[in-house]
Amino acid sequence: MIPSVRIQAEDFDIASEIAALSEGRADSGAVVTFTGLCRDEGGRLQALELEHYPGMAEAEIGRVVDEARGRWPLTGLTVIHRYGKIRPGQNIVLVVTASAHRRAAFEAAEFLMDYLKTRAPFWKREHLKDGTAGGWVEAKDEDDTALERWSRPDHPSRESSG
Amino acid sequence: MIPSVRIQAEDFDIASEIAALSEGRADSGAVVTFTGLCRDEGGRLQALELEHYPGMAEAEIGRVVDEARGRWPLTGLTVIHRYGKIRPGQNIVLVVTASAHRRAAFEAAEFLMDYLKTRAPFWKREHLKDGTAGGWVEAKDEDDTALERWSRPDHPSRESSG
Amino acid sequence: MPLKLVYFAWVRERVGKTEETVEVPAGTATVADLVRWLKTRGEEYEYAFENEGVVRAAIDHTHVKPDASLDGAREIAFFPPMTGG
Amino acid sequence: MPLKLVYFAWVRERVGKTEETVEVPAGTATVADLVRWLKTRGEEYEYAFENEGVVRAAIDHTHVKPDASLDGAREIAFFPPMTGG
Repeated sequence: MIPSVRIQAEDFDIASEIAALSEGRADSGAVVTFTGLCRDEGGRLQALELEHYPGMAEAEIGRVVDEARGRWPLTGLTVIHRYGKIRPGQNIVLVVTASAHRRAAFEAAEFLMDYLKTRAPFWKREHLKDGTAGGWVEAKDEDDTALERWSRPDHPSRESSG
Repeated sequence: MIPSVRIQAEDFDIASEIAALSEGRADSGAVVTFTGLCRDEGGRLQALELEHYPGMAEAEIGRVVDEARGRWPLTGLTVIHRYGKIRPGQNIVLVVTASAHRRAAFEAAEFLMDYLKTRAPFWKREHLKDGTAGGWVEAKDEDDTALERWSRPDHPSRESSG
Repeated sequence: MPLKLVYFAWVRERVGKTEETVEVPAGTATVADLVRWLKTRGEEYEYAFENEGVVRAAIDHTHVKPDASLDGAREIAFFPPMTGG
Repeated sequence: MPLKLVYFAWVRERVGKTEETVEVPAGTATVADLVRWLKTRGEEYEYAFENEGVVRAAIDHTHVKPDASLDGAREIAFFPPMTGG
């Protein structure tokens, strides 16, 4: 299994990403996708602008991907993170995980998202509909809390169910 | 939000199911899909045959869907379960959940799958490549264990992170 | 009281029927009573229900336990533990 | 030792530069030393690093803590807490 990590300005197509993972193999019983989208924030948001650190973004996501592969028996793994200007309703990030059993696919996808949120070098700034450039989005403490649960000794990181 | 529950012999298209959920709204920040696929079981499986209880399948999945909507603030929810003969690599079940935040979308999708596995009236029988009709697939104890965690008082059933 | 019974998966195969309508004897108050009575009707029923506690039941499309009352029931289903998803 | 420094998001805006190459004084051993020295270079740096502990750092594309050694480092990045995903 060769994981795919892409940092790109272009949109992605979930169906073809799933198809690429499943191509020529029938040992996956479970495929989980997570798509992060730009919300309109009650109508006041015109767009999000995503700045990133080229080179480090790929490297850091690659490290998180390696960690996930070590923890769960995955049969497929794809991460795509977009940068640039993204409008409400559009895609920002995609994680696809495949495994023989559902628990591994779910947990690996959640793990990847928790790590991407707090470790991948991307920064969001808001552009508002009233023409003002809104501020940089602030990091949330709850994202750090979400991350911590993966280092708890009681966390079930092995597949447990089909 | 009107959840969609379908029991059908035909295959489904994940991309159009996601698109249908997002149609005309930009308040979802997270969309999770779970696809359950027929594994080839190391090459010995020719097909799975899924029997179901018409009427009860819709009713039971509807009850699980209502429970999920009560637990998590979902902006979209779709469940499709196929019946009939399904070959290795083909789709069996699809769950799509959308929410403002990722934790709710992930948890609701896992909850729905845990409940579908043990409560939706479907039964799988194997057809083997050597021509023999294999047996009925046995239910797994670990699926019951997976279910129990949703009734633990310490389970985080509220959204906690964006 | 006439009751429609439906069977699925290996319960259906063992009973040898997809469905049937039966007239249950007076005093058959619960699902467990019904199973007890069915097992007196022949080997196929004895075989289908040989391991008490394995076969699940539903009344009118809702899962029930063996002590569930048959009052007002129209359709009782018997089936093995589910393996969908 | 010449070091390439890169800045992102509001750290970049406050410093007023995307990147620069600096010659750091002898004795600048860690990321914390580097930040201390940068803050002596002008108001824009003081502003960017005003809340110690908020700005994060990476050495050669890897997250590091303030006490990380600059030995062998080629590119040091400074940025706010990340908000991707």
